[in-house]
Amino acid sequence: MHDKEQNAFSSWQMNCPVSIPTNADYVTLAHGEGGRLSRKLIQERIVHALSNETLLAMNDAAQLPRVTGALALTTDSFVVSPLFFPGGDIGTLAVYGTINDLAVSGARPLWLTLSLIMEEGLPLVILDRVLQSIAEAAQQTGVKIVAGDTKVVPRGAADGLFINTAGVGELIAPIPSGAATLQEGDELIVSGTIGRHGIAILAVREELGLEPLPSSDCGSLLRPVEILRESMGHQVRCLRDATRGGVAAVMQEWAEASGMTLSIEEQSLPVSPVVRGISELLGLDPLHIANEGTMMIAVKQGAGADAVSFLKSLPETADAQVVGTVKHRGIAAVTIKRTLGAEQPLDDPLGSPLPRIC
Amino acid sequence: MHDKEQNAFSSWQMNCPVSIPTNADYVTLAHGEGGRLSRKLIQERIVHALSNETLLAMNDAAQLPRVTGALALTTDSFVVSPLFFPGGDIGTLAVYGTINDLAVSGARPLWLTLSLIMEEGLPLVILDRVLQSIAEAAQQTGVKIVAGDTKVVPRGAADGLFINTAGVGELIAPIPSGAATLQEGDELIVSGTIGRHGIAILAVREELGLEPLPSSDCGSLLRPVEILRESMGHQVRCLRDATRGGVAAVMQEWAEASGMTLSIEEQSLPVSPVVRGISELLGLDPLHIANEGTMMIAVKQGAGADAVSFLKSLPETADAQVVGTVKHRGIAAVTIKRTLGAEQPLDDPLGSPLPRIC
Amino acid sequence: MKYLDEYRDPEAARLLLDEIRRVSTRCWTLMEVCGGQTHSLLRHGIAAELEGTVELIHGPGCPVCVTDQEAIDFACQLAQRDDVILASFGDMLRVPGSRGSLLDARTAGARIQIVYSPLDAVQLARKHPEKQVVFFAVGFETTAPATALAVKQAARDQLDNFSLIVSHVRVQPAMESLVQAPDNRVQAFLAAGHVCTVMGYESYESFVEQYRLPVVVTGFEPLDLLEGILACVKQLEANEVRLENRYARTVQAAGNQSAQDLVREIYQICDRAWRGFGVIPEGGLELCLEWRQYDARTRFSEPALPVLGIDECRSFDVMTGHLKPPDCPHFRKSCNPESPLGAPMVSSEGACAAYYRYGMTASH
Amino acid sequence: MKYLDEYRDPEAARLLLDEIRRVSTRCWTLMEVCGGQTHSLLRHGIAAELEGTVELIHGPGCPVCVTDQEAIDFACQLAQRDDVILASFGDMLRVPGSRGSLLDARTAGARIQIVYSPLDAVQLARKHPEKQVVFFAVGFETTAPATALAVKQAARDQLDNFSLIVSHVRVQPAMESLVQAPDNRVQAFLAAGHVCTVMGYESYESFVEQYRLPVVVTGFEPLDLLEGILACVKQLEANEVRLENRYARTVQAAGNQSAQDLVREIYQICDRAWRGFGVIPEGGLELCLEWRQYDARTRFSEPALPVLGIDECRSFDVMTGHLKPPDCPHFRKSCNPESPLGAPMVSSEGACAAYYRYGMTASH
Amino acid sequence: MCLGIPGKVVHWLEREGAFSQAEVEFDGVRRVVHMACVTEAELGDYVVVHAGIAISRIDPIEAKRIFETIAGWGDDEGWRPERLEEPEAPQ
Amino acid sequence: MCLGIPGKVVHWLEREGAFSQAEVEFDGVRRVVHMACVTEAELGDYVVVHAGIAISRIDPIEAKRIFETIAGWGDDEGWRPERLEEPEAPQ
Ligand code: SF4
Ligand code: SF4
Ligand SMILES: [Mg+2]
Ligand SMILES: [Mg+2]
Ligand SMILES: [Mg+2]
Ligand SMILES: [Mg+2]
Ligand SMILES: [Mg+2]
Ligand SMILES: [Mg+2]
Ligand SMILES: [Mg+2]
Ligand SMILES: [Mg+2]
Ligand SMILES: [Mg+2]
Ligand SMILES: [Mg+2]
Repeated sequence: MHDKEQNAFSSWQMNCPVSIPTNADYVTLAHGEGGRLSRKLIQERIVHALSNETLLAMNDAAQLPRVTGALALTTDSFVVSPLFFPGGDIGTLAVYGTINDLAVSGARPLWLTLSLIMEEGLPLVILDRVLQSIAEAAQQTGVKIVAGDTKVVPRGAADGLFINTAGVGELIAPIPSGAATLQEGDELIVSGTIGRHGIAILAVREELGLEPLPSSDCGSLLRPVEILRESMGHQVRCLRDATRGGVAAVMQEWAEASGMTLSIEEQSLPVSPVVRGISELLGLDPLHIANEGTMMIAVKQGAGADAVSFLKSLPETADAQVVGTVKHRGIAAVTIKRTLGAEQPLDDPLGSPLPRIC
Repeated sequence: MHDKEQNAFSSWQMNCPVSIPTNADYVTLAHGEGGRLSRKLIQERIVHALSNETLLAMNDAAQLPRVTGALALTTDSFVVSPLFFPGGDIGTLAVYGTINDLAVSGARPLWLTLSLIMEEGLPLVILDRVLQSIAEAAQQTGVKIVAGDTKVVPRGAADGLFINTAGVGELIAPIPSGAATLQEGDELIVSGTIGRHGIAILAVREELGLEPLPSSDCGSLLRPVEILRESMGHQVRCLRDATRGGVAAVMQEWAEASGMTLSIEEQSLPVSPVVRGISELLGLDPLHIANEGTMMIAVKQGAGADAVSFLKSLPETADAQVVGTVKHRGIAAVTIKRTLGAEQPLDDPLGSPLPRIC
Repeated sequence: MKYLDEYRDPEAARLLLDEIRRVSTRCWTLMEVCGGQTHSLLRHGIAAELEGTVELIHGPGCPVCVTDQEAIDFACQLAQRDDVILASFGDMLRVPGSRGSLLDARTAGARIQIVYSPLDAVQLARKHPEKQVVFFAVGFETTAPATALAVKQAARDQLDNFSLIVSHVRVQPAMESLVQAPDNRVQAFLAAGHVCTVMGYESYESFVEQYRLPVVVTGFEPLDLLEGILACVKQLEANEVRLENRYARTVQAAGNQSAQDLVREIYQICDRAWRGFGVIPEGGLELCLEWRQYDARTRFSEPALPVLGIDECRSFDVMTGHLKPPDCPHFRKSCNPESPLGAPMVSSEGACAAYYRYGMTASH
Repeated sequence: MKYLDEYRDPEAARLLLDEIRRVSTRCWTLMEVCGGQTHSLLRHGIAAELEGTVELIHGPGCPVCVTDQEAIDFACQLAQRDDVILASFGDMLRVPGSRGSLLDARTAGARIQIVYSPLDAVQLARKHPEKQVVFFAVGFETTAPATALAVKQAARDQLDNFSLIVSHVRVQPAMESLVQAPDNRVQAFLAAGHVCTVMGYESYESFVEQYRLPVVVTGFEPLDLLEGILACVKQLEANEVRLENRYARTVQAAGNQSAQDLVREIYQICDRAWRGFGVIPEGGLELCLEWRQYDARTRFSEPALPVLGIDECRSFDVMTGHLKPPDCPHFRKSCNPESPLGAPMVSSEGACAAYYRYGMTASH
Repeated sequence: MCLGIPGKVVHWLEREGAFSQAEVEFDGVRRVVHMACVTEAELGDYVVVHAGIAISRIDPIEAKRIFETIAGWGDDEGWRPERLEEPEAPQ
Repeated sequence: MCLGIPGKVVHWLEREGAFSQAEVEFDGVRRVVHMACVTEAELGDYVVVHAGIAISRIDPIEAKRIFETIAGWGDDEGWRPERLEEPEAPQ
């Protein structure tokens, strides 16, 4: 029976740091049915790992204190495969992803909800490990997980574990004015080397046989955003974590929102040697690859250098660079200067980047 | 190719009110990759269906106004199969489920987040139909969907469509004192006939060949809760929608929270003839079957009759009944009087109810 | 529901209870044979009401409880094959074999489909021509006609992807083995009403004669059970030994001839291992030779797995009335509904599960 | 990266561009044969820089673009079988056959695995003995050694669940068919550097002789391409017709002998339908008779599906330089990257996709 | 074992042979039931259904016997057999 | 077609016959590459890898030719061939 499991669940055993004992316990459908086993799972594993009074009450909804400021609300589902990858796991992703969305929106993250959709047969040690990551990420960023939900779906109806988090934050003035306010001359910054998350996932998932396995940038942007906003104030126009679709997708959205052209220079883009090597090998463009702890920032003309130097003072954004500028709408919404210096349209990512041999 | 799809997706085509044209469009992985197709899906289908300015901004997080009162926060994932069933669909469930959790917690629902996890190959007409249900349910209950997320997972990695909603509400005083405050003599009420949702799902999913197909109770409890709280005030101890695990699970949780025994009478339980018939046929107990628009309420001694008459004034709770009382802890945490009048322990649901022939 | 609700009438039940108490001068020991009766006696509180008046021994009449571990292991083994869909009644899913239950197998990736009827399993085979559908045919004589009909339907439709793991058991040989034990405590039997519906009760004439024990054919609703108990107690008090039918609205002396024909066409009597009991001569049914191609054991050349460990469950002692569940050394220790050692802790017809729930916070 | 970065040096590129502009007295029409070169010319902005100086015709050198619809349909058909895993390079997934692309097939439930190397597909077959792994072997002579090696490895490992849909195409016959056309506009060729790495360039001697057209073996990085273009322009300006190798760090006259041996061992030359071109004599490779058991067409007795509808894509005219993509009647109307009519609108080596992106908000 | 539930035969689908079938009603719902063993049932008759097949026709006369037995038992005016008719009501 | 990427041979795993293999480094990462067609490569040599197999050994002398050609081109002191050495740096 155990051999079979190894195959069926190879997606999370690959690179999984957790060793699964032969007599391991697994998530069963009964864990999701609302009875004693459900309560046991929630109390002894989830609430225990997240050690949290509000959760423990297990009410239909968490009762939370009044908030003085205006609110920010966001949500994301995390469906990463494999569940564990160099640099993080689905749990760290689920916390940082939502916190980053609040942070780049100008909010101080306060509370998270946590919903687990588990496939029947998920080893409980795997769940525990993910919960531990969640607890650590929450503690590190000072947010509280105050409401949750668990569902179990039959074998084959989900891919091991999906996580949804929703986040509530308090908006802190001055709120960045947003992409719609971009103006000619504004400077574009990326906060670190790009493409690390997507390449890390691709390398482990597709079993490309690469060594060393590249590491994801999965992490919190809370401190960099705070530093930047505290020091630069109104100079910061907008921020966005460059997740799915990568930096190219953020540029495309900002160009649409502002009606301007966003233009970057290929040579100024920070790319790590590993990401570079794999991208060349597979014919991929790091601009289209997902990040999970790297953001794009637009600041007013002239503020780029200062912003970058503030960012460089933190280890998580030590590789920040000014990569381009905002211009009046030209040949395309988003452009790039490649080798020869001529400005070219930059493809909008069309679907997932496929490794190619041409 | 189309035949194949019919098989692979039989779970949502069964009883699906949507006819899928031969040249239908389907969700592809590219819809989830953050590029142009993702934005198109979100803008033209989701934002369009939910017609909502905050969503349209497509920011990382929704920016929301200040709230005067204390907050309530809740979340739930919905993984129902099939997606459509008599009386509702996954969309109505996802809205009412979260709204009900806020309502029974003493909050006025304000905002929802909406996260979709779609399996590659989901027909877009199915998605549209679900979004329409969501829009209608949101409008009917006066909540706004202000943040969202879409993910697409490869064929076989999810079961068609999973939905997560998180809800933010404002707590309205007097907040029900909660299950921990239950006292001897308190009266227990169910707001309608029990077991309708679980039986409806079982009947369509297991293809039991039953006719007419029983209908789910899926619906909003917002009005009944409002009426009850407005008219009964501090008399209401606690409320809970009796979802997974049914009425028995709610009683178990309340008994644990209060240390009291919750005791009901089988003969006073409202059960519809259809639910009764199917339960007998399959050897199931309606007390253990899920509801999605039926709640349990505890009121102070003597307030039961009034509460029931207020509830009966609304069509959604026309079948409300006083079904039992709270006692000092006796032979078991939860007890039931069956035919012969002797008080017996009531099983805590252990996992999903399985149809049996013994 | 007609023919259910009226037999649950509390006032009528009260009258019968009073009558039973009135006529009994001592505490008689009866055995209800069928697990369905056990379930009903416990669910409706009859066993508790009669404490001190009638001691009810919960007999071996739950096919789930007596299904041999080897059969469950085999079902799990087949279920785990990629080419097999195992179909089963829901009852069997939580019962542990020596390598875990079907539910465990499903958690580990096996494809298992719960069906309401064996005919639904045939339908499943029709829908999945690329798979082998194996139906786990457990049950007493009551269930055998349905599984026999399923085999006939598969033959009619020329389905070569439908087969059975046949674990049908026969009630009367088990009753004989019980009463032949030197320490037998049973003083009268409530015969299983639905088994008799199919098989009739004429075969009990010789049983009553030989063992000098009253046998009363009894139904499943509270009034049925109370009427059966009353009939037993009256015989015992009068020192009579008779065969009575107290489920006459459903059961006839010769039983259901068509159903018996169906069973005889497909099955033949065989010796069978009962869990807790060991092999009971003539204790089961197997496919006749000419239907053997529908036997999953013929179709699949899986090597038989040895049954692991010892079956520590003391269900035999419970089912023979020599051990109350709370006196089992495993009860509430290594054996509980979440990880049961034996079937009686699993199914709603199992005595141990019922006592467990009772005992949780009870003082007695 | 060594041997990449230095060939992208902007300053050096600028010098070569200037030199090309300096030596050309008129606008010459060159064809880069290989799609990889097309991709690089567009990505690095070289085509745009040379507008008016050199007209670059994006040749048929993208195997993705010329793979016949029938082969794609067949691949989709096999992929949809429950017992098949189709393995493919990522490039092929979005290219429409007459019944949709492989990506469409996957959306409809087919199991398709992207691999980086054909050898990884063999590994997949090893891992899934219960499935048939079919590798979609597209590509020029450059790729054939890798797929040949995969066949040999499958044979060594005695895998009977690995096969190929062989759609390899040969470059030189296509070039001949191009220049033989009465309306040929190409004045010189940049020969495909990696095809020559494998095959060498001696075979071009007769081509240059016969058609009186310069052929320059050219690499893929900006400096490589500029050097190749400069060499062509210089010959044309000097009215010379020679075969030159401007990718000498990688390409030798005789090519790679071991790679050619490998290809010859497994494959033989055959006529092949090129999308847009029709059948090109000797335009492809097929498995030799003794390796035919690895041919998916031999292994699977799927009835050949008729190719649906007409291929409305005007890629032939685009690839022969008679139509600029924006002048195609379908361009940006019924044909766009999200629902392409033809391969050139799909792949990053396709001319139409590049023009589409340019044109989106462009004024020129 | 042997959950056997009474249902009313409301429609014959096939009355001949081993595969005869009828629609049978259980309170609010109907299901197709195999009738090979109870081909004698008439519309309106109640049959006991186990695992999808009917195993007997319920005898309405015998069904009343227990109530006739206990009629008059108990205090006051005793148990009244007319209670029997009530369950027919919810049709 | 024919993405061919230069990588450095860092470790031979099997140097004989049709299934010879070596570890090849591409900037920061290594991968096992089939070497059947370039068995002559030495450690430290660069090979062009296409679809998982090496199709040629890069000739370092020929690789410099273009830079020698353009040396001195352009304004001022012209293009300096020593730029060539730079890319070796990120090891
Ligand atoms: S308590 Fe458990 S081990 Fe003991 S007899 Fe009951 S089921 Fe068997
Ligand atoms: S625009 Fe479309 S149809 Fe026209 S040639 Fe290009 S790919 Fe073909
Ligand atoms: Mg709730
Ligand atoms: Mg987000
Ligand atoms: Mg929940
Ligand atoms: Mg899976
Ligand atoms: Mg974001
Ligand atoms: Mg909830
Ligand atoms: Mg999102
Ligand atoms: Mg599915
Ligand atoms: Mg029975
Ligand atoms: Mg080439």
